[in-house]
Amino acid sequence: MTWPQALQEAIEQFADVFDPMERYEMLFEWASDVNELPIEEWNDANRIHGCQSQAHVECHMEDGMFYMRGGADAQIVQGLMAITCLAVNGRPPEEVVAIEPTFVDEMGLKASLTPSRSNGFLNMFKRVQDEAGLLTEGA
Amino acid sequence: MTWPQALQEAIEQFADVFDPMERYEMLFEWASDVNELPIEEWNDANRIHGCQSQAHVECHMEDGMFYMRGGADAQIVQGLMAITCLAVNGRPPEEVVAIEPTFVDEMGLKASLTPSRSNGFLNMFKRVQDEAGLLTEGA
Amino acid sequence: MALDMKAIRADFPILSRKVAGGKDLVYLDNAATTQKPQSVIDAMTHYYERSNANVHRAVHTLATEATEQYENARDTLAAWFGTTRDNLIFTSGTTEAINLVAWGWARSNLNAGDAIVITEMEHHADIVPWQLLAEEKGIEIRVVPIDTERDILDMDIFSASLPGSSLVCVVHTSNVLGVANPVADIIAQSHDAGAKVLIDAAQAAPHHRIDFTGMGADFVAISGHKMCGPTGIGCLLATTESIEEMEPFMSGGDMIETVTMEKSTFAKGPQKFEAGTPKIAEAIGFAAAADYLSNFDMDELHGHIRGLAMYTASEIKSVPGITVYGDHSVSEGSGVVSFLHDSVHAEDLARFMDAGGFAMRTGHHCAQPLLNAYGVTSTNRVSFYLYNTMEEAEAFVEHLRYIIGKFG
Amino acid sequence: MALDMKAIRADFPILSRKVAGGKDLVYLDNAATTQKPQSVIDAMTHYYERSNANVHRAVHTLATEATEQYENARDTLAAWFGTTRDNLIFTSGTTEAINLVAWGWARSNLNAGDAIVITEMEHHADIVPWQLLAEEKGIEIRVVPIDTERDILDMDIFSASLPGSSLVCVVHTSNVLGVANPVADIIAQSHDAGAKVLIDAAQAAPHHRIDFTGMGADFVAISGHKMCGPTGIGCLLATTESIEEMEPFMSGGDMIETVTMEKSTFAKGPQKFEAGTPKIAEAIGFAAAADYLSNFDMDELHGHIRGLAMYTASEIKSVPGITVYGDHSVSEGSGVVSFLHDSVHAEDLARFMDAGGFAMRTGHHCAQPLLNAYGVTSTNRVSFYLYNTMEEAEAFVEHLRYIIGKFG
Ligand SMILES: Cc1ncc(COP(=O)(O)O)c(C=O)c1O
Ligand SMILES: Cc1ncc(COP(=O)(O)O)c(C=O)c1O
Repeated sequence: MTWPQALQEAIEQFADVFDPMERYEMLFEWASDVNELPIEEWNDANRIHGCQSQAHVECHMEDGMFYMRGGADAQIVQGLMAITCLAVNGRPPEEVVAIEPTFVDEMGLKASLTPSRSNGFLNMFKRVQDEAGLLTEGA
Repeated sequence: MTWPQALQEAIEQFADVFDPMERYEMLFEWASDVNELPIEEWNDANRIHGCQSQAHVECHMEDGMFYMRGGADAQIVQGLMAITCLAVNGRPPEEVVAIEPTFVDEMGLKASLTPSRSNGFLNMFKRVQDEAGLLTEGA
Repeated sequence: MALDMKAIRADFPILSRKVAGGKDLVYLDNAATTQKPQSVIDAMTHYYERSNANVHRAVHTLATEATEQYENARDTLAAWFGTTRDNLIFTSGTTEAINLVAWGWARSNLNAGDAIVITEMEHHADIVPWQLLAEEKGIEIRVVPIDTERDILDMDIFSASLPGSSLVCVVHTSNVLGVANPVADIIAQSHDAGAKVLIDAAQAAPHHRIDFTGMGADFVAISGHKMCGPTGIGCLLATTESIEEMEPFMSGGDMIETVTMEKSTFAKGPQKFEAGTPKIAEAIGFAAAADYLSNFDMDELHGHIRGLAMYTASEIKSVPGITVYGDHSVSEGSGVVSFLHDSVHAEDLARFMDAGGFAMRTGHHCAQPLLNAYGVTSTNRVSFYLYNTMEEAEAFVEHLRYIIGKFG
Repeated sequence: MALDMKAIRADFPILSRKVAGGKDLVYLDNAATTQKPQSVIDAMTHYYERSNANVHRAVHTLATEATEQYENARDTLAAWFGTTRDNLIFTSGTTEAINLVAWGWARSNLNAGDAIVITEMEHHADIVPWQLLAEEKGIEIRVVPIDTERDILDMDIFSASLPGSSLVCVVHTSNVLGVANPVADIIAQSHDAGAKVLIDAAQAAPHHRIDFTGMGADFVAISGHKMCGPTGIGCLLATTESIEEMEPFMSGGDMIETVTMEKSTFAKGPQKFEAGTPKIAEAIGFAAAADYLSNFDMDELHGHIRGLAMYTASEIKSVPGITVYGDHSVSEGSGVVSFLHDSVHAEDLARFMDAGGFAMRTGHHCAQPLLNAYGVTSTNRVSFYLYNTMEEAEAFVEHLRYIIGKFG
């Protein structure tokens, strides 16, 4: 899979880092300026279920392209959402639906995912794809 | 524990035999002429419970000494009963009660005991000792 | 392509063991439990030495690895058994799997007046839970007898038992006779009659790929230890519909959604029935067993095993005084041969065989009603598995002849 | 005599593992599950490589060895827990042990109008089975609250709950707070009131010798995996009287005396509750764990572990924003320290600690009602065991300070 420019850069930068603490710090740097969903906009409808932390995601179309914003009370989840934004934002929703979330692996962040399959990042990613699917149908 | 002459001889003879088939054959030789309880005398009262095979034991006193006879439908059980006769017969019942049934080990026949603790040889031996206990009290 | 028996045997460390004063072990008690390949033992050791942690809900590295290995094991086994992870509930074995159906499904879905069909061929694990439930709830138990002339279930009585029944519980392959029942027909007839079907596949799963979806049963019970896996693990395969109809059985941690002192709500799917710390190493070992078996063509394996059983059955049948139970000419079934000699006591025979290095079983095989039907209380039983060879079968027959000749 | 920490650590292969990009593993999730010494792993491997066979009722060499090892394991464990083999029922863990009391004893001995006393401090395993039973049978559940100021059960309410109750179920040592309850007093009061007592010793057995006879409880539930043993095994200790009052729970092979299609009769003693092929390797591994612990003076071990917990609790209490739950000044209890930071999310904190090599747990610890009482939904929890060192505790505190300093 070829990733959008910004994500590709992130992946490469992460590849050189072996210490997971450093990786987190880098994650927060990348995350700091992307598409955060402010806490005022968190509600039951955009809540992702099955996460240990609170996590919310909002998706919409802009000029025929898919965009998401994410918000979470845990910093790492927030960071992963930001990276996900890099992967999906500005793409056609049909592409979003087809993305494999392997970029998290490639960035060496897999250890940061909640281990239970029914939880965490994959739930979030699936939710984003489901919403992209709906937006495709709407189109 | 020092064993009666006959049992001691048997133990020594068994000690030289490493093949379990040979050991069985030797067991049957030793067993062939000792104290068998004929099938006509088998009844519910002298039946030993908890054996896979049918086994019966009859105990009595003769000149103040303990004697048992045993009968079983399985040849090996019959053999073990015969060896037990060598260990206990002609002794005062107080001694019988105190005997540890280690002679079976010493003869390398342990593998021939039914593995479940609640079964087999140990049940039989315990029954013999219980009867010896009763006969002690009676004395 | 012939099986490479030397390579297969080298996979099982125990097979190089000596018994009975230096004799080669010939392990012929596989219907009771099979031996474990090195890869299964190693999978568990590796887990304990590298990744041991409690699973679910934790974020540290070991817990992540343990959870992944445990849940991957579920995927591996679900795929091996022709189903998905949402239809596989880990249990401690076939016995617990059947009890789970009895307590978790039947107890809350059947009532006085309902009927359960079982057969005379069942293992105690597929009889006693139903008797206890029937007694408690006033459920009727209908018993399909075995036709001891032909060594198969009486299918006429089976069909006649179905109307009005709600659950049919049948053993796929008998652990005493090695005979396989016509499960496709049994399932189809039962479903036509509106009954659910539980298949006891304890003896079938080691010999055939269980295709749960294709088979169409509502419940299938399996033990790991009879198919190269560790002790203490097995599974219940259940349709999504059936899982939804089930009430919690064991309860506690891991199977809940929320707990307050007033009331608890439960997880969905298999998790609802997996209370407490799971059998983590065991699940990993069980999956390693499926991985091991996946190296083979199961039909080829089964052909090999059946060949040994058929050879043995036909050879010992000709030994004077020996009766063989079960029809070994049919191509289905497992690798079991049950027999008795008319004068050498079954227990003596087993010990004499053991003295020759041959491990075989003697007793009622937890199937007293089946033995009763044949008018016996125990049999001698040899049962083959993939690592047994024709040389072993021949040596068995030879030693048996020698024993009978000597003590018969 | 000081503990030889180097030697102890060398007994546990996993402790030499590196995590988080090469850092030493500091395993502080022992209340969830403990690591296994080589001797426990080896005992199981050895069983599988040398003696694996199904137990009971068989006469061949392997079956004899397997039965002996399995039943010796029962003796070893019974002795370790201060009781006899006739009072030890193998289960898959504490959860199954408690369920066995609920389904096997309470279900047939309690009725509508009876009352069961439980506490707010319980693990879900000692709450949910009672709720399910209560709902089914119309039994009353009385809940003893925790005094969150003093981190102990409200013993006045406890005493007031006893009159007319039939069963009292109390956790010996909390898995969240590390606090031990006054079990001697609880048992004495309960018995005075005519109630039986079940003690959940999942967290106590790893730290103290459980002397079942001396303790006087009617039932004690224990998990092997929390005390150096394998997954998938535990036990219920039960008085002879209680065992006699119990009805079968799981049923099938091995727990019966006779089976006919009409009716079955059951074995006596522990066997009645051990249906199916036992957890053979697991029982052997569990006994090896008791053997391993018997190398130590348990009071000395416990002193060491408590020392680490008390040090950690008092150090991190002084970190701004951190709240520690539970009173660590008392000498009883286990090696658990639960805490929360007011701005660093518990899950983030656990991941940041993991990135430093520290394995700790985060969540509700299967004790939602207890956490509710403290007004929280999760805590961070470290829990020490015999192989943890003061250096590890210090490093933990230091890394925690660093994280809070950076992200707090
Ligand atoms: C106090 C307490 N009770 C019960 C349990 C349940 O034990 P298991 O999951 O081993 O059945 C645990 C372990 O999490 C515990 O800490
Ligand atoms: C046909 C059949 N059903 C059930 C069982 C019980 O299996 P387990 O003891 O592994 O629970 C067995 C194994 O003895 C069996 O052969």
